[in-house]
Formats: sequence, C-alpha cells, structure tokens
Amino acid sequence: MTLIPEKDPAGTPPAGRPIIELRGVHKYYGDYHALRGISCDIGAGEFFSLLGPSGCGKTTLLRTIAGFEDVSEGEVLIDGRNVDGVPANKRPTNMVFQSYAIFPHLTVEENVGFGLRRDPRPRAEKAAAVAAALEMVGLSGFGKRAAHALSGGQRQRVALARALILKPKVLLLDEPLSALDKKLREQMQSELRKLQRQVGITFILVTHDQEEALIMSDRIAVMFEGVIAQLASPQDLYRRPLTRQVADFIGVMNFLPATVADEGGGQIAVDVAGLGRARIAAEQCPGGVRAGAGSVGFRPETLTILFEGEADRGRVALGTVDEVTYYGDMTYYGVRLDGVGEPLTISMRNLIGRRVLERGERTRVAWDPGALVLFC
Amino acid sequence: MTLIPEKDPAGTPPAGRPIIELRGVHKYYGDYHALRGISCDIGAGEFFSLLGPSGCGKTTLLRTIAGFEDVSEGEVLIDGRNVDGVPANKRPTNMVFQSYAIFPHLTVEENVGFGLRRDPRPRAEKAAAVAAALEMVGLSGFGKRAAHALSGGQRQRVALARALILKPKVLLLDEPLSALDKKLREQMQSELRKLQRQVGITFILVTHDQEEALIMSDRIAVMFEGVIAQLASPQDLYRRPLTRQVADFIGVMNFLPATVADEGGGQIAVDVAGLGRARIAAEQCPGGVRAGAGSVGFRPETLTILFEGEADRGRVALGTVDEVTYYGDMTYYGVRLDGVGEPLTISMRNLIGRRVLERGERTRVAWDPGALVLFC
Amino acid sequence: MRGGGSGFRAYAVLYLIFLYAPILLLPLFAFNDSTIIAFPLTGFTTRWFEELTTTPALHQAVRNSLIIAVSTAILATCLGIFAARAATRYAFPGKAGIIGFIMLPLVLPEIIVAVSLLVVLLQIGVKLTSFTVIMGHVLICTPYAIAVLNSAFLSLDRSLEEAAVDLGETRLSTFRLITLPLIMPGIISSLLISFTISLDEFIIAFFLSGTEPTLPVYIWSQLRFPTKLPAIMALGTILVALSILLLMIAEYFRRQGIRRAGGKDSGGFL
Amino acid sequence: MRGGGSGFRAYAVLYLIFLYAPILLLPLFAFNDSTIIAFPLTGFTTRWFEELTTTPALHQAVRNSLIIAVSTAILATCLGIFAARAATRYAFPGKAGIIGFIMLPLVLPEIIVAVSLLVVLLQIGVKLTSFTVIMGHVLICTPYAIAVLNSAFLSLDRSLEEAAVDLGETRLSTFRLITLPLIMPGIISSLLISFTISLDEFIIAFFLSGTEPTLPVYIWSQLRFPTKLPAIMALGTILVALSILLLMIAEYFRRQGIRRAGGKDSGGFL
Repeated sequence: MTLIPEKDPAGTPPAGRPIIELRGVHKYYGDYHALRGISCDIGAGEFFSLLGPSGCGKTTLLRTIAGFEDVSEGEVLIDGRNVDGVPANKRPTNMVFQSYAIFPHLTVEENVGFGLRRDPRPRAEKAAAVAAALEMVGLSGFGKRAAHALSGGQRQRVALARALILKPKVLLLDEPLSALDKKLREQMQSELRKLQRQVGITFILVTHDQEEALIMSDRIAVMFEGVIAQLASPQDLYRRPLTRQVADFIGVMNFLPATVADEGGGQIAVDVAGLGRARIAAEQCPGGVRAGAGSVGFRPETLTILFEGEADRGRVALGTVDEVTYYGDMTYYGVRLDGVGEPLTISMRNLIGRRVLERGERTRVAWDPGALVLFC
Repeated sequence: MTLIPEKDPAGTPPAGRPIIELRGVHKYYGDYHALRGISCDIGAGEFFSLLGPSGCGKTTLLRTIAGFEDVSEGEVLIDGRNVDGVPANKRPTNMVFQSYAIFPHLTVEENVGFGLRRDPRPRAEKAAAVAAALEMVGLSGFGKRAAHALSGGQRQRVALARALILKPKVLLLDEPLSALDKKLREQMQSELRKLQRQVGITFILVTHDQEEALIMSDRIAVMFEGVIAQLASPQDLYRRPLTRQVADFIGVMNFLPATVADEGGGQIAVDVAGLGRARIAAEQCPGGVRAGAGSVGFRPETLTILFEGEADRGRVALGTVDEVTYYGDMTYYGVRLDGVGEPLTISMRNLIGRRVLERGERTRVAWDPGALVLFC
Repeated sequence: MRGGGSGFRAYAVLYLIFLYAPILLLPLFAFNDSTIIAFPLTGFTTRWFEELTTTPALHQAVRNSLIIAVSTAILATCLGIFAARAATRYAFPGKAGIIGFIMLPLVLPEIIVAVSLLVVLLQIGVKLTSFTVIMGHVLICTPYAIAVLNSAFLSLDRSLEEAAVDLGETRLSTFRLITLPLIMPGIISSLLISFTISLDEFIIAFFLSGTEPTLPVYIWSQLRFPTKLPAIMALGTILVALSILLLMIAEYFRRQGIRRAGGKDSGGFL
Repeated sequence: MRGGGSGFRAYAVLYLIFLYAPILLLPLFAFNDSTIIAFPLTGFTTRWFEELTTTPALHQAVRNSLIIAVSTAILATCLGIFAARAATRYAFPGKAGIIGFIMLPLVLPEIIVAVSLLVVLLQIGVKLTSFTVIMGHVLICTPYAIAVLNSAFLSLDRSLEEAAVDLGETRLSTFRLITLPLIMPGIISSLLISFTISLDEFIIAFFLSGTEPTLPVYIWSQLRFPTKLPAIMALGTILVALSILLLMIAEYFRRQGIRRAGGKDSGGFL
C-alpha cells in the first residue's frame, strides 16, 4: 500500500497497520510549493525522523500531521482514518514544540496536567497521573516549581511529560533538542530514545542534525525542497545513499570523478580519477547504474593511513598530508593523493602508541573498492 | 620565568620571548573572586585557547588582556611591557567579539577600515589595505554591501578582517564560532587555523567547546572557577589529564574505582574494581601517585569489542551490550562488564563487513593496562 | 565621555532640579498658614486640607472624574485588545492605513478633537454629560492602549496558544486560559495609562462635561478666586502623592510581568 | 475566538467609526459655505481658508507654537539622552527613585503642573513669555523622551562601543561615530513626540504664555466668537492633514531604524 517511488528501498516499516499514512501530500503557501507530493507510511511504535536542511518542508509536514496546517492536496490518515478537517485539538497526536511552549504563568504540575482539564476522572487520579508523568521524565519533586524558573533541559522534560500524559498515538517533536547545549543535547538524545522504547508510542522527530537522526531513529526520511529524497534505516542511509546530495548531507563523504567502463555479471568496472579501475558489486550503486561519467564516494573511515612498518593491504595509493585535525579519540587527515586534485578526508583512531602525522609528511593510503559508492 | 605550579607540564611554549605574560592575576567583582591567581606565558605566534565551562573566568581573563577590565592584583605584560592602566585603544591587541560587533550602520568596507581612521597614510593606500584584508578572509567584492545584510559566517569574517587590518601583536577571539551552525562552524575552524598560520599573529581563543579547543590550538589552558587546572598541548591534555575534572571535561572518559596497591621501580600496581590488578607506568599518573583509593580512567577508543572469530588480545573481560548508538562512521556501545557496576562507553569504527551489535548481546571486551590513566 | 561629559551631565542635573522645584514647592504652600501664596512662610496649618473635606462641589468633581476615568480605561483597553490582536495576528488589506488612522488622536491637538466633538454632539442634539466626556477620552486613550497591548501581543509566543489547542482546548478556552493571563501585565498597563490620561485631561472635559465638571475643570473654575489658591495647593499635594503611589503600583506590575515571563529586568520605566 | 469573537469585533469596529466620525466631519464644515455649523450643507467655498491667511494674530500664534515646540523638542531630547544613558549604562545609589521622580509629570495632572509653575514664576517675578512655556513643556516632555531613548540605548549592543574603543577610538569619538548614529532613530522619535506634545498642549501654555499665545490658546480665544467657528474648522482640517503627514514621517523613520538595525518589522505604530 506504500506509494514510495520504486527506486526507494524505504527500509522496512514495522509489521502491522501503519499509524500514519501520507498519500501524495502537497502544500502551497500562495505561490510557494512547500510540500511536493509526500507519500510514506509510518509504523506504530516507530521512532521516525524527518531530516533535512532548513526550508525543506520537514516542519510543515509535521504541522500538517498535527493539524496546524491544512493539506492543499492529498490525504493524511492517522490510524486508518482520514483527518482532513479535523482540528488539532481533536487529533490523537501531541506535539513538543521547538520553543517547548511551557506556559510561563503555571507551575510545572499545572503545565503537565493541562491536557487533563477535560478528563472526567477524579482529581486524585489526575494528580497521580501527573506525578507518574513527572517521574517518567525524571522531574519528581519539581511539581510545585514555577515554570519560568526551569532550565532548558527541564523545560524539555516538562514539554515531554505534558504531551505524553495524554497517551497520544503519535508524539510529534519539532527540533526538540536544538536549543540545548552539546553535552545536554547528547544526554537528552539518549533519554529520548529510552523513553520511546519504554512508552512504545510512535515518535516523529523533525531535525536538521544528521547525527541526531542517525543516533535516534528506526527510519529516516531525508527531505530536500519538499520531496523525500530517501527513506531508509540509519545504516542503509549511511552505507547506501541514493544520491550524491543525500551522501553529502549524511556524514562526511569524499567524492572523486569516475566513469562506468563496463557492466555485467553483477559487477561494474569503474575508472576512478587518480586511482585507476575498480570492480564493484551492483549493490554499491544504490541509485542505479548508467553508462558514462559519474562520481564515486568514499567515507573517511574506509580509507586507511598505513604507518611505518605496516604491510600494504588492499589497494594502496601514495599521497602527502595536507591538513591534520586532532580530535582526541580520532585524527582527521586531509591527504592529497598523487594525481588526485582535491585532498581526501581520512579519519584514523588514535590508538595507544600510534603517532599523529604532521603536515607535509608523505604517506601510504590503503583503499578498498568494496567500500566505495557509485553515483551515476 | 614561568610561574606555573610545578606539577603542571605546561606544554612547551614556542622559543623566544613570550608575547603575553600573566603574573598572579586576580580579579574581584565586589565579593565575587572571578580570577584566582592566573599565571602563564603565551608565546609569540601561538594559537592559544582558554577552555572552560561558563563562569570559569575565561572571558574575564581575555577582557583583562584586551584592557576592558582592570586587574585587581597581579600583572599583565604584553610584549614585555606592563599594561596596567593602558586603555584598550592603546594596546597592541584586537578583539573579535562573540556578537561580532559589526557596526550595522556602516558598509563592509567602512567596518574593515574603521581602525585605519587615525592612520596617516593616503586614502588610496588605506583602500588597498581594506581590499587586501577582505581578500584574506574571502570577501572580495563584498566591500560595498551593507553590514546588516550579511550572514553569520560573513559577519565573522568581517570581524576578523577588521581586527587583523591593524596588524595587532595578539588577536583575541571571544567564542567567535558559538553563534554559527555546525557545518559552518567546522568550516570556520579550519579557515581560522589556516589564517593564523598565514598571518603568524598570536591568537588567543576563548571557548567552552573542548572539541574546538583540541582541533585548533597549539596549547590549551583549561580553567575551572578562576584557576588554570591544566595548561598543555591538545595531545597531552587528552592523553594525560592532570585531574579527573579535566579528564571529564575533555572528551569522554570511563571511570572505575581503583586502589594503589604497590609502587616502585617506575611501575605502579593498581587494583581496578571488577577488572583486577594492573601494572602501569609512572607517566600514566600525571597528577602524581598517592597510596590509597582513587580511580582510573579509560578513553572509549582504548577499549575494543572482540567480534566472533577474533582472537583474544591483551586482557579480556566479558560483558553485555546495554546501549547501541550508531553514528555512521562509528558506533558507541554502552557495555556492562560482569562485576562492574556502571556500563562503560566503547567506541568502534564501522569497518566494511563489520556488523553492529544489538542490545542484550554478550560480548568480549579487550582492555589494555597501558591505556588507563590513574587519578589519586 | 569622561572629560566634557561630566560637566555637561552636572548641567543637565541642575536643569532638572530647577524644572522640578515648583512641584516640590506645592506641599510648602499647602501647609503654609496664609491665604497669600508667597515667601516667607508664615506658619504651619492643615486648614487648607480641612477645607477640601468640606467642599461638596469638589467631592462631586472627584466622583465624576473617577467614573469617567474608570469607564474610559475599561472601554479603551477593550478596544485596544481587539485592535492589537487584529494587528498582530491577522493580515488584512489596508491594515497599515486603518491602524494609522486609529493612532491619529495621538498627534492631533486635543482642542481640535474637543471642538469637532462638540460641534457634532450639538448637531445631533446629545446632552453634554459625563458620558460625552467618556466618548472623548476613549478617543484619545485608545491609541495608547493599542500601543501597550500591541507590544504585549508581540512578545507572546504563538506556540503557547498552539500548544494549548494541541492539548485539547478550543480557541476560546485557549484565549481565556493562556492568552489573557499572559497579556495581563499589558492590560493592567493599558488600564493605568488610560485611567491617568483621562483623570488629567482638561480641554475635552471642559468642552464636553456640561454641568458635570471633572476635577481639572473644577480646579480651573476655582482659580478665578485668589482665596481658593491655598486649597488648590493642598489638592495639588494630594494629587502628587497619589501620582507617586500610582507610579509605584505601575512599576510593581511591570516587574511582576517581567518576572512572570521569565525575562530579565532591563531597568527603566515604561 | 471564531464564534462569539467576530460579533464582538464588529461591535468594536462600529464603535471606532462612531468615535472617529467627528474628526472626519471637520473638512465637511471647513468647505461649507455658511457661518453656521449645521446640516444640511449649503455649498462649497474656500473662504474660511482664505480668512486664515489674512489673520496676523493666527500667524503670530503659529510662530510662537513652532518656536516653543522646536525648543522643547531639542531640550527634552538632550536631557533624555543624558538620563537614558545614565539609566542604562551606570548603576548609582537611588537610581530607581531618581528615575521615578523624573517620570512623575507623566502621571501628574497638567493643570497642577501649570498652577505650581505659575505660582513659583510669579513669586520669583519672572515675566511670562514663550520661554516660560518652553520650561513647562520640557517638564512634561522629558519623561517621554527618556522612555523612548531608554529603549534605544537598551537595544544598543554594548560590544559595538567596546569594538570601536578596541579599534583605537576614544570614548568621545566612539559616542560620535557609533552610539549617536545607532540611537538616531530613537532621537528622531523623541524629537517628534516632544514636538507633537508641545504643539498640542493647551493648559500649561494658557497659564504661562502671557501675551504670546500658542496656537491652541489662540483657538481657545476664538471660540468665544461663533462667527469664527468655520475658520476654526478650516484650521482643524489643516492640522488633521499635518498630523497625518507627521505620522507617516514617524512611521518612515521607524521602519528605517528597523532596517538599519537589521531587525524584523513586527508591525504596529510606536
């Protein structure tokens, strides 16, 4: 029942009926075409991410699911039901806003319990539900605090508890971690993942941070200019990007010009500029093979610098160290291979006893044809 | 002539007379003791970083060197001359502000040429200097633009050109990259380093981002609560942190309780909780050895997960995978070793053909006594 | 600014003291035991204050002024809420023109407003009462109310309203539960400003109040009698005291508004 | 707000039209060929405007008003710059009290200000001229000037001034090259507001102007003569037109200030 273009591997959505079905969703703002035919299914219990640069339409899509924006064309189904015309307050979705939208004039408790106002349960039961929600996000004992006295991370947690207390079918998160500093962001990424496993609710996360999407998601939809460029699991996305644009957006990728020389028998022969001919498997060209000029991509960790005394392995090229960036656990080298124009980025772990090369040193670089990805 | 505490290795400042000498600098704001006896030398042509959490006094120290804050006690020498009482406009230092402080009512050209107002050179020469400065930061052709129409990265460059056109002896940078998004920040980090090598001026960078300090600096002063906790090169700082606090602030470090059992002959015997006795070298205890309880630290990349079919090497412990975080090029595992309370963080490169373990799997972990650091 | 600045600053301070001295002299004459307002002072008395308590016409004027000021404050603030909400939340054709037109009384001489209102009211045959004064005062207070409430709406994060809807509230209950409490400091500000302007206004009240004078109109009428001057001084002293009290209340609410919004106090009034 | 809100909103719009109708009727009577201000209109004429051009006393009043308004605007704005700079840049004991005291005329009835000034001036024996009116107007305009300039100083990033000093400028040249140009929209705003308040003010001018009436005082004096009323309508029409022009200029400078500061236009006046 999916409407994803054929060429998209789309990962494997969890079994059972999808909780969200998007069918050819278009959105116009006057002349501006913000969403250009989005179709995909999101499974119940999935951690799903919408990833893309700013202005790609990911937030618009999220707000369309939440009910804050109407769909110009196409259908949005939640739990099998078309929600066209259903306002945000009648949808089984809840949202964590980028600004957290904590009500500043209420206490933490009143914020978390806000959605229970129309709940007919007795007061004591509701108070217990609020306490349970606060405990879930690690804020027990903060109930009486004034909301405006909270730190960024605490606001984030209150926003989560406030949305989850209504037990929505889908939790929508609009860049929920972008306002936090790095250490806190990493901690919240881990906590959010654990929370999602614990409550089992479908999470849809909007983010522009590819690392965040890779870390947290079961599946990721990469969006550019209102369309889904690739929908896949983090590992597929990293290892088998469909297009150069996706490859460039997810992690670091070195590109070299290449020409497809020969194809057949499940193998492709590629002439890579500066490195010569390589034989690769068909699955190393996830976007499909076409004869003629294209490019190949290498991830920095698939290239290896061979230190003094290490034996050659795989195919080896010679080059000069152009740039050294020491990260503590890793060192990133910019190495200009002989006969190759652009320096290539190579990442090496800083093992004990392994020295850090200096700029200007000559070095051997081992590369593996099995690691490259071909874009035609 | 340095006044650094003996136990501090202090890296090796470049040869020749230091350009900045700080001697017992104290700063009080009323009752608040912001700087508590800062002493260090900064060499000419160094890329020096002041690293620490917010409120540690790093920005105060920078503003003290710039002349925006008076010193309550102690001396600041610039190029061998005591600058006490010398106002900011008479010091051979220039600053790049956190907000960039681009004058919004002037053009790019007028901003960059602002410092040349009192320069007696003819107009044409000054215009040439402005053009050269703009070219240096890659903004040729932007001279006539209005300053308020610039993007964040462009503002950063204008601020750099404006400060460097005066050929200061020292360029002070107050968190210059914190307002930029991640991709742009990484690009500017690389450009700043290249620029510093090119102009040869001493750069003093204030940052709270340990990764940024590691990448960019020749030497780093780590500050906590108004004192320098360690002054060293990035590699020394990462490999041989003086205190647990420094180790925790720089990169990721796993800590386990440990007891010094025996010492002598350049070797120390340590009983590590859950892992047993390890013999380590004296330099693995950069903060000094004391008998009794302490802790040892492991960096995540010094622990290795042994996959099926890999032979045991070094010392091996058994454990269960508790958490898996997939970063694309790396996977971070949280592994709970048998008999050890806290899960340890282990980073593994995602080599081609190497699978990613799943939560709950049993695994072998190799560890190397030569990689641990002892804190007493 | 160190050298020349400090001399200039001293001059500015002296100038301010000189300007404000008259206001500080009010209490002196109010407690001076003489019907003639002149130095030297002759003795201490509270009889001018006592005289105020026994003047029914004054009491009626105070009552009129309060009724007019309270009504004006409420009406102008209600209109301000609608206009400010429309200005910040919706885009509609001619918006800038309409809002500009509403702001017109800010810059128009009050005497022109007063005269044109008077002409029209006399045309229609409306009797001049406190009600007609309220009309005039709403006209001049609404622009201030809109300006204050406009910034209150602008500083309100729209996602707060969206969050309330997302959590199951209707638009109406969202306005009551979220919008209204959060713009409350702006509403109080608007009420206080409108109240003060209405209470202090003279010329419109003079033309439109008919036989129901407001306090400033009453004071004006008393100035014809020199013997009433010390009592006016006493009245002025009371008004100065009340004004200071009003400023302190306004400042209290401003600070509370900042605290509630979680913001940082940037100092300064207004 | 969808259901009940729209009905309420229509009511608000009607109320506003009702309030503003009189101002719109001014031009009607100004061009009406009759000395009696009443419907039905009898014909078109421009003679009331011609009458204005041939009245020397009016011209003198306009001149007086302009001199007073310009002087007041400049003095109040200069005082405002010092006070706002002191309030935002320095901490000193009693700061809140001093600033509160400066803000006092904002809430004090103008008739009280006028009377107390009059009493003191008569005591000292100062002759009542345009100069004394300027004094009174500076007193009531300075709080507005401070409020406007205070926010101009607050929105000024201090690191801009530090950067200029870092690049070799002195404190004084920094003020001239950086601070002044950047608070210029605030200064223009302050000048316009003070100018408008002074031009429109009646009661202080009435008491302190002596034999040099301002425009509102002149209008007041003409209202005793019913035959002068159509000319007053013509004058009112001109003042409405000028006020609209003034608002448009103010809005232009406000937008320019936003553009210059690189900010986003959040709409609305003031």
